[in-house]
Amino acid sequence: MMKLLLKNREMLLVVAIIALLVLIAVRFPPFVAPGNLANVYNDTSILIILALGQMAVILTRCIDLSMAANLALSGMAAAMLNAAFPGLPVPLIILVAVALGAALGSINGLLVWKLDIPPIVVTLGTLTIYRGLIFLLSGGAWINAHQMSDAFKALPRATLLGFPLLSWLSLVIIAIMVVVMRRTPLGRAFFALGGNPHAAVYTGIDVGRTRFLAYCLSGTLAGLSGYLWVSRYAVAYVDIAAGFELDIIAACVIGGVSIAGGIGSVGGAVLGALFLGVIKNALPVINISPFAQMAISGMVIIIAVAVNARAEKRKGRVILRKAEAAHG
Amino acid sequence: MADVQTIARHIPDRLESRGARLIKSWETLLVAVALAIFLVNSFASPYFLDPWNLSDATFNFTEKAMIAFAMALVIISGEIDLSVASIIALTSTVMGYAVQLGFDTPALVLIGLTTGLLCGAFNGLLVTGLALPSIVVTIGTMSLFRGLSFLILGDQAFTGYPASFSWFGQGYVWWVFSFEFCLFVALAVIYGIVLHKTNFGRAVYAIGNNQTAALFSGVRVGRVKFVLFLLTGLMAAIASICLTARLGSTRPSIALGWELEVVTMVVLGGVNILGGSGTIPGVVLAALIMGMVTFGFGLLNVPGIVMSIFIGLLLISVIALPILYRRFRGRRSH
Amino acid sequence: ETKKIALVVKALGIGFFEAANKGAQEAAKELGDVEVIYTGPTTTTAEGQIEVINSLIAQKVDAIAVSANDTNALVPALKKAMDRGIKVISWDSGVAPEGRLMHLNPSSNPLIGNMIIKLAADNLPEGGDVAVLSATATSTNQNVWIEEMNKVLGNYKGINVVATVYGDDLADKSYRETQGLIQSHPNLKAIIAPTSVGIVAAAQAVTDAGKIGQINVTGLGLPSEMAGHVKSGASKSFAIWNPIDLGYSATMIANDLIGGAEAKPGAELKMGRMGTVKLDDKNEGAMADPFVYDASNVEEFAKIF
Amino acid sequence: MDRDLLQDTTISRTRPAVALEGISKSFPGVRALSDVSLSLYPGSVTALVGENGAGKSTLVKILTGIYQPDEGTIRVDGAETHFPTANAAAKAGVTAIHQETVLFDELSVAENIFLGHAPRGSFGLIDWKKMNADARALLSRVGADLDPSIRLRDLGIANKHLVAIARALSIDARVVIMDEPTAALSHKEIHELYELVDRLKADGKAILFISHKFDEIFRIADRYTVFRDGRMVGEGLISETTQDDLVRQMVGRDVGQVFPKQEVAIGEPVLTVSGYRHPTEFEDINFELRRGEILGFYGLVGAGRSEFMQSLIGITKPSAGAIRLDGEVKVIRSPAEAIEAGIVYVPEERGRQGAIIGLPIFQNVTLPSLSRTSRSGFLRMAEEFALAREYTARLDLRAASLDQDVGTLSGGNQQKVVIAKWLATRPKVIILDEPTKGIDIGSKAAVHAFMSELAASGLSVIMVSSEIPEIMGMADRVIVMREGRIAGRFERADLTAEKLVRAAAGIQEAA
Ligand SMILES: Nc1ncnc2c1ncn2[C@@H]1O[C@H](COP(=O)(O)OP(=O)(O)OP(=O)(O)O)[C@@H](O)[C@H]1O
Ligand SMILES: Nc1ncnc2c1ncn2[C@@H]1O[C@H](COP(=O)(O)OP(=O)(O)OP(=O)(O)O)[C@@H](O)[C@H]1O
Ligand SMILES: [Mg+2]
Ligand SMILES: [Mg+2]
Repeated sequence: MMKLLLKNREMLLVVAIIALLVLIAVRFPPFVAPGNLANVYNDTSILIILALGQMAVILTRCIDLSMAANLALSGMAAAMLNAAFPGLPVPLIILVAVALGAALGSINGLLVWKLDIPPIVVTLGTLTIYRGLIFLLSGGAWINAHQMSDAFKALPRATLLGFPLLSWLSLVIIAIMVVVMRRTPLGRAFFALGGNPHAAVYTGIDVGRTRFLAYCLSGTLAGLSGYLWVSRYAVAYVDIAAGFELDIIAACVIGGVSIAGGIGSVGGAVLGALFLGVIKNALPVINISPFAQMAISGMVIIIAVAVNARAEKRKGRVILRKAEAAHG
Repeated sequence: MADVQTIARHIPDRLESRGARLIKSWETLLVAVALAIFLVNSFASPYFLDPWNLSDATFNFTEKAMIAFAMALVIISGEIDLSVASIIALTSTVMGYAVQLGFDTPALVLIGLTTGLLCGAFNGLLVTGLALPSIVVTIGTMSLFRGLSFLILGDQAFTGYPASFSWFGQGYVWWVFSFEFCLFVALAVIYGIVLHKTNFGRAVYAIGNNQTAALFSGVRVGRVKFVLFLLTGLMAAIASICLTARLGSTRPSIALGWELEVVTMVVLGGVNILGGSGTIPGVVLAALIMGMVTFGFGLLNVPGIVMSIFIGLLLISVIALPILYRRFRGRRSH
Repeated sequence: ETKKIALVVKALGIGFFEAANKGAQEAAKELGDVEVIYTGPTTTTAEGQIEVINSLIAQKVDAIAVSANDTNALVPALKKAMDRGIKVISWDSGVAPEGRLMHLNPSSNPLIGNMIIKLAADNLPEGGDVAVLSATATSTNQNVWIEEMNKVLGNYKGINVVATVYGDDLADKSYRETQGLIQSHPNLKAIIAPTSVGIVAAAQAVTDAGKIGQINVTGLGLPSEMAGHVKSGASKSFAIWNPIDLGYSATMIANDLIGGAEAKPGAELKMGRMGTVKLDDKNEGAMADPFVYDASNVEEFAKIF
Repeated sequence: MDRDLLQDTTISRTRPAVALEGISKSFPGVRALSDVSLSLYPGSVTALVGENGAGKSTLVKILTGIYQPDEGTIRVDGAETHFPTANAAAKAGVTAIHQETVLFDELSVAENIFLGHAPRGSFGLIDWKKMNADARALLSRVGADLDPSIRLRDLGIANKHLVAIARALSIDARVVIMDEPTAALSHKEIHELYELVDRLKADGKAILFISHKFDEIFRIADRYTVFRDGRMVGEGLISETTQDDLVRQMVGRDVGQVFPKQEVAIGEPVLTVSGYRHPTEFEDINFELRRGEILGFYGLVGAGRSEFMQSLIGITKPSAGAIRLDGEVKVIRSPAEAIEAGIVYVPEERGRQGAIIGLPIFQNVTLPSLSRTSRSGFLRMAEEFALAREYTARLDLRAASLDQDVGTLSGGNQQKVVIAKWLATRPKVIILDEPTKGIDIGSKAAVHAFMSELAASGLSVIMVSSEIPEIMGMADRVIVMREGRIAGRFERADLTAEKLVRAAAGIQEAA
C-alpha cells in the first residue's frame, strides 16, 4: 500500500491534501464546506496557471525566475491601458497582456537559445529588468480600483454555473496543458529534452528552439495571469506578486517536477499548487499565528523535496538474476 | 607514434606568461568596467570624489560581498545557497532575543555565529546527507529560516543592542576606513587564499567541474560541500552581525531579497553559475562595481529600481558580450 | 544659494506620498529658495531608506524629512546626517527621538485611535464583532494607532475587536487576509483598516464575497481610491488627513529649522499657510484632526487626492 | 578511389540510394573526416571499418543530420540534399542505430521508438493507442517481447539496445545505418540481429554496418570501406578480401607485437578479496591478486565487473565481504581511503569518472596526490608541475603544455592523463577498467607496454576488459564474470578465446 503510494506521486499528493483538509476541519469545520473549498480553488487558480508554465520550463532543464515580474509588467500594462482608454474592449486588453507576456518570455527564450546564457542568469537579469520597467512605465504610481473600468474588473468575478470565471479559466488551461503535454510533439519534446538533451538531438528535437518555446509558454501564461491578478485584486503597482516566483517554483517542486528536468506532470503541478493554496488559505482561519505561515511553507517544501527524491531514487541496475526476480 | 622507447617529448609547464593570461581574463574586463563607472560617476556628480562619501558608499556592498565570497565557492562547486538572506534574518533575531536575555557583545557575537553555522549545517546536511538538489533545498530553508524569525518576532522588533555591539556596523578602524570595509578586505584576502592557494580550493574546483571524477580521485566530495554550506552560514552570520549593528534593530524582514543580489554579484564577478570556474578577485571587482553603480545613481537621486534595471542589463550583457565577440571572431576567421 | 530639502517617503509610487510631494513642491515654490528632492526606496524596507539617506548625506542636503519604514533602524544613519549638520525631521511615520530633531504627526495619535473605532461604532448601534487589518506588523504609526484605539475601546459598548491581521501593505495579501477574516468570523460586522492600501483591498474582498451591507469597511484611506467603494456601500465612511498639507508642513518646518529655529519642547515652528506647530515634551507636534469622508463629500475630494 | 573495381560489380549498375562526395568535417583541433566519399546501394550491406577515432561515427552523424559537413555533398537518389536536422534525414529515408544509446529513461518504450514521428490521430494529436500497437509489432520484429508502455529505465542494457534498433526500423527508411549494433548484445540477440539484417537486405534497403568484429563483417556484409585517420583508404567486395588485408588497410602497416607482455616472476599475494556481495549487483566474489601479476577480468558488457571494482574503492557499498592488503584486513569506505591504502581504480568512463575537463593537465594529475605536493594544506605549484611532468613523460603524453585544459586533448591522450593521475599516487594495486576503450591503436600499444612495465616493477594490476585479444595478450590469469558472479577462472597457459566466450555467455562446454 505504502509502496504503491510512493510510486505514484499524484496519489501521494492527493492523500496529503486530504489529510491536510481533515486536520484543518478538526479545528475549523467550515473550511471544508464545498463552497469554501471552491473559494480556495479560485484563490489558487493563478498559482496553478503559473505553475503549469513554470513546469514546462523546468522540464527542459531551465528555470524561469522572471515569471512574477513578467506577470506584474503585463498586469500593469493592462491596467494602464484600461485606465487610459476605459472604452477599450476587455478581450483586447487581455490579448495585449498575453502578447506582452509572451514577448517577455520569448526574450528569455532567445537569450537562452541564441546566446547560450545559463537560464538562471538570464531570468535573474530579466527579473530585475522587468520589475524596473514597470517603474519606468508607471512612474511608480499605483493604478487603483477606481481607475479601472467595471468590465475590466468584472471578468474574473463573473460566475458561470455558480463558479467564478477565474476558476473556469484555470480549468480550461489545465485541460489545454494536459493535451499539450501529453499529446503534442512539443509537449513530448519538453519531456524528452529534459530527460536527455544529448539524445534529443538525435531524435530531431531542436534543443534551443524547444527551450525557447517553453519560455514563450511560461511567458504567455504569466501575461494572462498578469491581467487576472490585476483585475482580481483591482490594483496594479510595481511590487505586485513580488517574490511569487518562489511560490511558483515551490508548487512545481511539491508537485514532483524534478528540478533536474524531464520528470513531472500537469496533475502534479496542479496538486502542488493546490497544496500550497490550502495551506495559505487555512492558516489564517485555524488561528495559527500568521507569523508561522512562512516557516510552515518552508518545512513543507523541504519535506516534499525529500519525499520526491526518495520516490525518484534510481532503483539501480540489477545484474543478479535472482535479485531481478525479487525486484520485478 | 606508439613507440614507447622514444625519448619523451618535453612538455612546457605553461605556454602563456602570467601577464598575457591576465590581460585576456575576465577580471581585466571588470577592471575596465569599474574604471569606466568610476570616471562617469566622478563627472556626473561633484560629491562623488569625497573620501567620506566614498567611505559611506562602501556600506552598500560590504555585507553582501562578505556573503558573496562564500557563495562564490558554493557556486563554483556546482551548488547554490538561496537561504543566505534568511540566515541573516534568523541570526539577527536570535541575537536580538539574546539581548533581551541580557547577554553582552562577545556573547552576542558567539551566539550569532553559532546560529549561522547551525543554519549552514542544516542546509549542508540536506544537500549532502540526503543528496537533494541545493536549489530547492535552499528555497525551502529560505522560507523556513525567515519564517522562524517571524515566528519569534511576530510584529515586534528587537532593539537595545549594547553600544559596543554597534561598533561592528558603525565603527571606524582608521580615518575613513570602517570596520566593515576592513573586514571585507580581510575576508577577500582570506577567501582568495583559500580558493586559489589551498588543497581545499582545488577540491572545490574539481567538484565543480566533475563531481564524479573528483570523488573517484579521492576528493571527499560530501565533506567539502558540507563545509561550503557551513561557510555560507558563517558568512551570513557575520554579515548579519554587521547589518544588525548598523541598523541597531532587528525586524524579521531584515535583508529581504539579498540572496538574489548576492548571486548577481557572484555571477557578475565571472563565476560560472554552472560551477567549475570563477575567482575571488572577480567577485571583489563585481562588488565594487555594484557598490559604485548604486552610489552613483543614488547621488543623482535615481530610484533604486532603475539602478536594478542597470544591474540586470549589466549582468546579461557582461555575460553575453564575450559570447558574441567569440562568435563574431569565429565567423571572421572562416 | 538654494536650500535642498529631501522628502524621503516609505516607498515611491504610493498615492498618499505622491500627494504629500505635491504639498512639498507647493511649499518650495512659496519659499522660492528651496529645492525639494522627492525620493525613497521602491519597496518599503529600512535598508532601502538607509541607502537613500546615505546618498542624501553625500549630496550635503540641508534637511531631510522622512516618513520611516522602521522606527529604530534608521536612527544610526540619521544620527550621522545630523552629525554632518543636516536638519532631520520625521513626519507621518516617526523615527525614535534620538534620530531626529522633531516629529510631525499628521494628527494626534489618540485622536486617530479614537477616530477609527468611532467610525466603526457609529454604524453599529447594537455593537458587534470588528477586526483590524493593519499594514506590516512593523509599521510604527499603525501600531501606535491600534494601541490608542485599544485604550478607548471601553467607551464603545458592545464592540469586540476579534482579530488583528497584517496585510503588509500588499494588495493581494490584504485581500487574502480579509477573506480569512470573513470566513473565520461569521458574525463580523466591520473591518478597520488604518492603511490606505489595506482599506481598498478589504473593501474589494468584501465586495467580492457579496458581504456589502453586512460588513462595513472603514479606517484610513484616500478619497480618490475609496470613492468607488463608498458608492457601492462597501465602505460607509472613512477618514484621512490631507496628505498635501502634511507634505507642505513638513517642508516648511524643515525650512524653519534650516533658518535657525530650534526644536525643543514647547517651541513653535512655522508651517506657512498652516500656521504653527507646538512641540510637546517628546519633540512631537500634531497637525490637525483627521477628516471624515462619506457619500456626501467623497466625490469632491477624490478629484484632489 | 578504385573506380574500376566498382564498374565490375553488378550492384554498381544500380544507382546508389545515398552517396556522399568529398565530405570533410573538422572539430576544434581534430580533422575527423577529410574528403571521404561513400555510396550505399539498395539491397546491399556495406561494412565500414577503421580504428577507433577513424571517423566512422562522425560520418554516421553527418548522414543523419546531426552534424553538418564543412565541405562536400550528400546525394539521395542522385539529387543533392542537405540534412539540417535529424528529422530531415529521417524524412529522406535515412535511419540509424547510433553507437551511443540515444534513448530516454523516463519515457515509455513505445515513445522511445516513435519520438519525433509518433502516429497522429484527430486534430494532429498523438495517438497513443496506435503508437503502443505499432511499437509492439516493431519490437516483435527485432525479437524483443516487451510491454511498450513500461518505462525504459526499467529495462536492461540489451533490451534498451533492441529498443534502439526498433526505433531505427520505425522509420520507413531506404537506408539503415548500424553503428556497432552488437556491442551490447548477447549471443542469441546477435543472431536475431543478423537475420534482421538479411531481411532488410532482401527488402532492398541499403545498409551501412559498422563493426570492430571481423567475424560478423564477413558473415553479413557484401562490400567494405576502410577509414584511416578520417580518410577513405580502401573499398571493395568482401568476397575479394581477407581479414589480414583489412587490418593492414586499417592500421596502415602490419600489426606485429601489439601486446608487449613481459614475463614477470609472480610474487606473494598482495590483495585478497573474500565473500564480496551486494544485494543486487554481485555476489560470492573471492580471489587473490599477487605481486607482479596482471589479473584479467573478462565478461560481457553489463556483467557487473565495474560495479564490483568500484566496491573495492568504496564507491558502491558491499553488503558483505572483506579484503586484506599485504595480509592486513582493510576497511575502505571511500576512494580517498582506498588511495591512502594503495589501491587505485582507473575508471572506464573516462569523460565522466576519469578526466576533470575544465582543469589543466597538471591539476588533473596531482589531484589524488595533493597531500604529497602540498604543505599543511597549501598548494605548491612547483611541486605539482614536477610531479605532473614526471608522470606525463613516463606515459609519453602529447600536449602543448601542462597548463592546458584536458578537454582539449584527444581521447587517447586524455586516457594517459587519467592513468598518470592514479599512478602518481604510487599505488600497490592498480585496477584498470577498460583501459584502452575508445583509444587508437598507437595509444593502446603505449598503454599496454606501460602496464607491462608496471607489473614488472612489482605492482599488481587488475585489468577489466571486454576485448578478448587484449585479455589474452596481457593477462597472467583471467577471471570471467557473468551476471554478477564469477563464471570461470583460467591460467594464461590454458586460455582460449572459445573458453572465455563460453564462460561469459554461460554456454556449457561441449561434451
Ligand atoms: N563532438 C566532437 N567534438 C570534438 N571532436 C570530436 C567530436 N566527435 C568526434 N570527434 C573526434 O573525431 C574523430 C573521429 O571520431 P569518431 O567518433 O567518428 O570515430 P569512430 O571511427 O566512430 O571511432 P570508434 O570506433 O571508437 O567509435 C576522433 O578523433 C574524435 O575524437
Ligand atoms: N540497464 C542498463 N541501462 C543502461 N546502461 C546499462 C544498463 N546495464 C548496464 N549498463 C551500462 O553498461 C556498462 C557496464 O555495466 P557494468 O559496469 O555493471 O558491467 P561491466 O561488466 O563492468 O561492463 P563493462 O564491460 O562495460 O565494464 C555500464 O557503463 C552501464 O552504465
Ligand atoms: Mg564510433
Ligand atoms: Mg564496466
